[in-house]
Amino acid sequence: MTTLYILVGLATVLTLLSFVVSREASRYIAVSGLLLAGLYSLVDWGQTVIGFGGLYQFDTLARGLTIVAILGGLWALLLGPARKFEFPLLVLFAVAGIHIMASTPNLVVMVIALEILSLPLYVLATWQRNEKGFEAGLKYFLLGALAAAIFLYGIALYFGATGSFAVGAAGSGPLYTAALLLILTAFAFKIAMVPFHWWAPDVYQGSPTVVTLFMATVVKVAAFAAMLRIFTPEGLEVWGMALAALIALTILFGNLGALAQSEAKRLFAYSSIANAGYIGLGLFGPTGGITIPFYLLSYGLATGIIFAVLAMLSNQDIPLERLRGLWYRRPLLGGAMAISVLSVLGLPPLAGFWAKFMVFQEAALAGFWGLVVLALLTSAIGAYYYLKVFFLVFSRPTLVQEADDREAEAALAEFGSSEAPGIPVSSAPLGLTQGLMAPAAHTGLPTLSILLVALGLLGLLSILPALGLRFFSPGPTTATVAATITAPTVGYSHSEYRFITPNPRPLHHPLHALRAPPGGALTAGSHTLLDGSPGDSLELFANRSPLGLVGDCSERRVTVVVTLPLPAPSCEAVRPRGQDLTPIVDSL
Amino acid sequence: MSVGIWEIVALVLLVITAIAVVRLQNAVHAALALIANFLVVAGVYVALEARFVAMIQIIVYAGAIVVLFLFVIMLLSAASASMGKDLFPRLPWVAGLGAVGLAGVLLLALSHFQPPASPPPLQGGLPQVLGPLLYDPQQWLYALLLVGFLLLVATVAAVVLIEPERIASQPGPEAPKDEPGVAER
Amino acid sequence: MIHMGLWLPLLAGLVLLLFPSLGRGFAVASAAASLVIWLVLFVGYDGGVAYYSQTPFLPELGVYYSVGLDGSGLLLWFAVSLVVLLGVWIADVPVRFLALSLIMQTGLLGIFAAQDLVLFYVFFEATLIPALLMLWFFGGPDRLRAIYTFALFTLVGSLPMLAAIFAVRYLGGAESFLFTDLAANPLTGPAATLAFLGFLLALAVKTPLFPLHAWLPGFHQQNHPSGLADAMGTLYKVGIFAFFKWAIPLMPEGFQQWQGLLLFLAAFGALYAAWVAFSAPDWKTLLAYAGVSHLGMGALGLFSGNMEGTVGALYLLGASMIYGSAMFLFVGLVYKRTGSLELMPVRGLARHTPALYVLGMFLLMAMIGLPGLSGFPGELMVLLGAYQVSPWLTFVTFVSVVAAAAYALTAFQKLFQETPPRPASDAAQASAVLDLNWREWGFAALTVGVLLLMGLYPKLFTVYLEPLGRAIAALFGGGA
Amino acid sequence: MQETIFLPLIIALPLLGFVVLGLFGKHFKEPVAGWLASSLVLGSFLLGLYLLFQGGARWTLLDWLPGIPFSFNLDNLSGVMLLVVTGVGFLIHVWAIGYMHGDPGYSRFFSYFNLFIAAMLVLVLGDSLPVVFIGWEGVGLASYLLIGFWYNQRVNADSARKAFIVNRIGDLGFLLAMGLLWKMFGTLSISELVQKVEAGGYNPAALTLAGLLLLIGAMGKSAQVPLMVWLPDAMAGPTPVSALIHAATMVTAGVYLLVRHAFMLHGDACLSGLIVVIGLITAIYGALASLGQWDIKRIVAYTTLSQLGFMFVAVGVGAYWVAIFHIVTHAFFKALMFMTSGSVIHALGGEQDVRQMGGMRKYLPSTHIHGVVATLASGGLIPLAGFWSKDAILAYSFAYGPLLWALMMIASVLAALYSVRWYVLVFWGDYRGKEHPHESPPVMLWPNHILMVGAAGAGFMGLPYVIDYQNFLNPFLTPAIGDFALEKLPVLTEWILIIVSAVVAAVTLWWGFGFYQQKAPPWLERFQVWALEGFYADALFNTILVNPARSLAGVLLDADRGILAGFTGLGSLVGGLGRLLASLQTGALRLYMVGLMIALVLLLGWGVLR
Amino acid sequence: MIWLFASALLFAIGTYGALTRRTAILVFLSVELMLNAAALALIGFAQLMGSLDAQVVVLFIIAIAAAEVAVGLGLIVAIFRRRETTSVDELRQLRG
Repeated sequence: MTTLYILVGLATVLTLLSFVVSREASRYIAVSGLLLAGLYSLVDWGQTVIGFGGLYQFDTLARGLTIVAILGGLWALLLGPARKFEFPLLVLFAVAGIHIMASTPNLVVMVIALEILSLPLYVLATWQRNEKGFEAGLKYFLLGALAAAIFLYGIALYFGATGSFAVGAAGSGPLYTAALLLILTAFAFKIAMVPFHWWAPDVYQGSPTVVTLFMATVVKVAAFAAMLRIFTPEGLEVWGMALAALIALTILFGNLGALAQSEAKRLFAYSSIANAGYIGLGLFGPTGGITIPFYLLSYGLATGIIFAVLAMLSNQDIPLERLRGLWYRRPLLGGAMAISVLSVLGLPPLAGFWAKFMVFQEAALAGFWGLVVLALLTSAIGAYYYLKVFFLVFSRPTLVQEADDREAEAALAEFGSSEAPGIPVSSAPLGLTQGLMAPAAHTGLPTLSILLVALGLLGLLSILPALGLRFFSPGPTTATVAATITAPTVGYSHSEYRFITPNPRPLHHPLHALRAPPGGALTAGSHTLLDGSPGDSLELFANRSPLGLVGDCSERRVTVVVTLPLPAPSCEAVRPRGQDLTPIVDSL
Repeated sequence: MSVGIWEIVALVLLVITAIAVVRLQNAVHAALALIANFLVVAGVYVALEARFVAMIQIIVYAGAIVVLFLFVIMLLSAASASMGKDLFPRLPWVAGLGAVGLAGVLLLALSHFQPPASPPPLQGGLPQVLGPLLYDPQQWLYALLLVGFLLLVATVAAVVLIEPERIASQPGPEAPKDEPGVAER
Repeated sequence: MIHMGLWLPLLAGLVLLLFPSLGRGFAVASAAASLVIWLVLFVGYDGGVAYYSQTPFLPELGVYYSVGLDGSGLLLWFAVSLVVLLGVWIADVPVRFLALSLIMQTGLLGIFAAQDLVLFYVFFEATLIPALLMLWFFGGPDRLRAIYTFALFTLVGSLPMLAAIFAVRYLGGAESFLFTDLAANPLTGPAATLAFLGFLLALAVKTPLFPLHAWLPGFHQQNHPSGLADAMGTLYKVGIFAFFKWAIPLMPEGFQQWQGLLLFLAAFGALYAAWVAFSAPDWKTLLAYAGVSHLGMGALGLFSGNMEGTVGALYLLGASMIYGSAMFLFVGLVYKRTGSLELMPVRGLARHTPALYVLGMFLLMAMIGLPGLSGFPGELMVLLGAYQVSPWLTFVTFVSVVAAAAYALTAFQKLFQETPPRPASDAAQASAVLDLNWREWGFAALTVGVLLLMGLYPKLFTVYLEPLGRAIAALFGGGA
Repeated sequence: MQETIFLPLIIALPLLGFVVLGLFGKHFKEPVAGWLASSLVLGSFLLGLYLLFQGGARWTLLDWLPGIPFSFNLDNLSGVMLLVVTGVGFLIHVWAIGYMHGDPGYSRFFSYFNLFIAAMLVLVLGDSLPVVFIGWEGVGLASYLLIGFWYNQRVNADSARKAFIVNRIGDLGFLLAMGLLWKMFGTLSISELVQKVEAGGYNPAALTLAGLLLLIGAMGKSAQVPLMVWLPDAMAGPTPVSALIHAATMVTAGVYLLVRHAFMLHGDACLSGLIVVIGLITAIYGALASLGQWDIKRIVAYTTLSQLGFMFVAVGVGAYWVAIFHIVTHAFFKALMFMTSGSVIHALGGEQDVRQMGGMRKYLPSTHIHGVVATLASGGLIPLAGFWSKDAILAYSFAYGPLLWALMMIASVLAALYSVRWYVLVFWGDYRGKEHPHESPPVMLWPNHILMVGAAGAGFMGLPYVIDYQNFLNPFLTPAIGDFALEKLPVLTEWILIIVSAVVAAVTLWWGFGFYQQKAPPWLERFQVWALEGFYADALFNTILVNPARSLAGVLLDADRGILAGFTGLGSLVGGLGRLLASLQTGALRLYMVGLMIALVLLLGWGVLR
Repeated sequence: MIWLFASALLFAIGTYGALTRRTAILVFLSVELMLNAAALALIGFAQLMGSLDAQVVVLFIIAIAAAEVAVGLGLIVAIFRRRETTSVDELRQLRG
């Protein structure tokens, strides 16, 4: 709750306060507010805070994604000392919107949050105050309004089909399908899935680079938080094929389209489209609630670094040629750029690879093999443009560029400050066409240090992806439970495990046995279940009749031998969405 | 379900005004058609036992929001601005087809709707019954607060948008000198 | 010990990148230490997968940091450690280049030590990065095209392998990506056929098998003339190993579906490449095609799916890594003296550099599989294995032995023998071209020693390879 | 049969010489290197002799490769070969001390020479086929190195390369034979193969194939038609090389290999017939070609070809011990012939064209005597060594078939002719050159003296049964080769054959002696033009094999670039697709909206109508 | 029920308008029509299902529409100030 209060309250107060305090001060207030909110998200990690009659539900998923969003917001703030006090304010609004969106199970709150998030972004897109900026803003706005209308209509139909505004309400029939698909469309628009992606390249290119950074890193966070709640694998037969089609188009279009680009921001816009598709793969699997946040974090870090470096070059268009020789001109920027590009490309052992690995295996678990292959093939195609950037960074700078560098250095000397004006590493003369945004973001100490911190985090995720995964996993350290089931198995088509836990741990998402084949019937053999924690007991149900307590996970890995009685008469079993007793798997 | 004459009339009016909104060449006329449409909708709301909503529809939606539209249309003298050559002359046909398809699909989906046999009464949708829902912390208070916040956001956003020259004319006193550059133009 | 052996080069490489002033000595010390560690591991080896270690890495996803060395791992660790030592010892390159080589060494060692499929994949792919950097920073003028070809072949090949990796585990029903788990649950049915295709694409690029070898000539042509990067690239041709270690044991049924095609590609590629090598315009191209030819032969042995073929393939792989890499380094020495790698003009080097001539002769003869040198035992075992499966393809493949003699000796003759048509300034030439210096003598001695050791006493390694070969044979009902 | 480490030591001695001379050759003063090498070979000879007297020896390293031991076996057959190799080898070593005098690569030469001996011993002693193959290719390498010893001349380097490549064709056969035998029997150890073949239970056709493949190997090494093209060119090497490798020892390795595998061949009429035909053709081809040569060494080289053909015929008709017998006698008289030629070349400062020689009997008296003995032995004059071995071959040919005997008789006539032609052109008539001839030093004469004795007397170890019922060689070799009962000709027939053979040889030698002192008739000159080119075998090979292969290599290189271009084209195609897709991003908002809406309709349509 | 169908028609017509209108402001006007359609659908459902929640949500929709209008019109005005036009077809600098 405190996180919400801090974010919303601070945003409101700061709106008024900005009239009296200086611009820089309001920026730092915003920064510290974000930090504070982030810290409060960490308090009671693993616990779910529920408020407002369940409309606010701050669980691990929400916590993790809020922190990702806050990181993005902090980055944008620290990079972009805009020349109007509203900039930090708008960023703060957007982050608050993401937080609200990530921590609600209610569709109406989601749509409100979506607007809270979007309206600042429309404005930020025009921040440049030039033709391109306005064009970007207007396109974003009109398409966004259209998407919002579609979302609302979807909510209306959803209500008609289920009688509820809460996610996860059971439903069926064409009306339900239509409702879910309308909602899917709205979110597909937000995360720029083909063919609802049209805004993305134009807006990314037309916005100031700092804003693009913000969009690229956090907007997806909000949308995926909501999608993870709405599109759970239980409803796979309703929306699965639709999402699969969208993902297929997305990864194809994103990667192929990027091949033709010559402007850096636009290139990474296409890359971002493709990545949206990849992240979407995580929705299919049973543990998308963990792997998608991991992807968002690692992708956010890498893309953030890329756009941060771009921002230090310019807030305007950045032809790819301007990246030439970055390694020789600014080794830190060049190196960071290179590593991040490789991470986004998904080359092991960088974090991007682990992220891709995780979401791809989600799709594989769900049996979407064609999609997995396509995703991997398009990743390989994507390698071309990522490597293009990579090697541009490591190319020798041209003579003209070297001359410009000297000029810039002279300019720096003139200002006599190292805390300086973002010396454009580029050929753009100082002071030209920077619009409302401050000149290319500072390359001073704070900026560089945040870059280093991001790099460090990326490195950490690369070396220890398990750490990131744990971070987003609900509950304390999970224990592994192995169950050996001896025959007979006929007739046990609806069976489940439950963990009887001493203290109920609400899970936003049932954590399936990762190692048991999903959707299969209960079979003899060894099964390993993840989740559960030391002290939990394992109970096995067959056709909804309990087989009794079969073992407890006092250690990290327990083997229990289950001997099934003769087949019980089969009965229809629909798994209830229990609150306290969390069903772990509905079938082995 | 019986369909009465008033319902037919209202439906025809709804569709006509809606088509007018999207087809009338004069922007002012289109906005006026939208107001008419909203008024018809408000009437329908009353018929559907949503009286408070109907009131808000008239006061806020038709009365304030669309009037804002009218205001802006006039401000920009965009009422009947000649747009020059249409770059995509065949687009209306495609859009028409798309709209028909969309309508068809939605109608098909809605036709599967199964209303409950005996719905609880709505008590006319009066403020007395909506109010407790709206202000109950266990119900919709959260959303209401958020909507308030949203309006704040919208206000700030709009202010930022329409006051672009502030910086150009008077750079903030605390603008660090290390931020060279001027606003465009 | 195994962890130290695995990570020491990376550490040393990074240190060297940060402090280039440490110089070559540091790199040599690291490489030598690696070799010593290998020796300790080798001496302490007691059969099976030794030095096994397993730590959860991503336990939720069934990924473990699990390494261990079996007979093949030992042999290939030796090859890698030795070649890296030779390379950093001899190549005249900037220090950063040496550092990249050390970094790449860890990747290569990891490929051979990984006992978890995902870990293997990570090493397999990660090794690409230093390879690309070497080519980029130290490559020739037309390297960009070569880089894209190399990188895209690798990636387009290996990314689909990830899908196959998922398939192997999830469709096979294994509990984790550990080799032991996966091998206990081999994939069967049509899924195995498709999954094997996924592996096939990736590994064919890295074997390299015809026609996915097309990236290789450009890669070698554009790499630094010192041959260090080429040597590392030669070590990176791990396709045969990966087929042996992962693809075949995990999908024996899938393998059988593709076996015919694979055998044909291997055989055809072996002959084809040897033939092409005959008209190669320069040394690097020649060696590139020679490598394709030899490894095609190795692949033929492995795809025979019997003990002899498997042992032969692995031994040939290890041996060809060593002589192939040494050959590239040797060509680097030639380049240092002549400033060119082209084959056309007659150079007649032997008169001025007899020691270099002898070294070249040894390498060349090892390369064309002269018995008594390291190339032969592998070739022989491949022959014995492949013949049981397909005499005709064996014939086709081993025609390349004749062709190898043709291309290798022709090139050798142009470089060392005959008299260059330059009557004037001959004296100047003679003084300019120096024979081996002490460092190069060291290189030559170590190389020749290993060539002879591996040629004359293959038992050193084959005794450990044999059980592995029998295990492969047992998959297909053979063995005993 | 004892397991003894001395057996590998036999090989190690010359190997040591190779290593020492190779590494530190330049530190040895001139004759030291030669003497060192020679004495090591002598050491091998003595050690081998000792072990042979002990009744043979074995040495085995198990599982050298999985299932393949590294084993040596000294039995009587390999013992005979060992003694020939090291004995004759030693003499030629010593002779080379003189011949190579003053060569800048003196140490290198002896290093290679020792390498050859070592490899040849591996070949001879190897019991496991892969081990034999090590020697097999090892001698090929040594041959390559020595042919190309003076590699500064392109022609020498080319010849060396040619020899190696052609040999490799044969080696391919050897390799495949190993593959087949392994597949059939699961072992490559010769001694085990013997038992398994006897045990039976295999497909005889497969065994024929295995024999055929081995035969191809043998043909390559022993320069049988059509793989003979390398041998004449191999004369580019120094003369001791030609004597040792290309006459006395290495080229007979093929014959030795076949004899070793007699257990596979003897029951196979088809294969044996093939061997006979090949041998016959080679014998006649070599003889005819020799008659047209002008280069003294090429003359002798072609005679070697012819004699190798004789040996093949012996193998083919099943007279395995006779083949070995001929190897031994041939080693003596052909080495003598070569070294005599070498002495002449040495005397004339490197001149090799016989048209620039003549009259050497006056200048080089000792060498002349060597030449006489060599000629007569080679020509088959009774009772020199060549006669007895050749006679044995003829006799068994007669047993095989009179037609074969007749053809072989023609070959013998030609053999006598080429021998005497060589002799006459070199030693008779007037000296036609310019150099001042000088007799060789003692270090070159003494080996020839010894060889001369051998060439004269070696035949007595294998006299026909009508003369010496239990000659020495046949029973000596039988346990090693296998006891294949050969039909003995009736005594009378045998005697008639001996007499016919002796008379024909004597007459031919006499006639030839006269004929070649006269001016050649025109038909002979026309013939000589053909023969000089080896009946255009080289040209034929170049036209149908070498040149097409070479051009194909060029074509393939281009094709390979085409493959890459294909992949690159695929890449550009994908890039083009990308541009196409990116062009959908028209920038027009309304089109975006249309796209969005159409997609929505499709999506909903699918969802609702499903 | 009929109002549900009416809302579908309104939504489709609004869509048509959004696609065909060439002035930003009129595009936006059409989007308002779509929002209105959503509200109408909710009210229809509310009546059929006897749910007051849906009526409350319609209030929120109106508020959302107001917020959007504020920003949208601000944006359009700002663009008009700069370009003297609100035609959406003329905004085609960003493409490819």
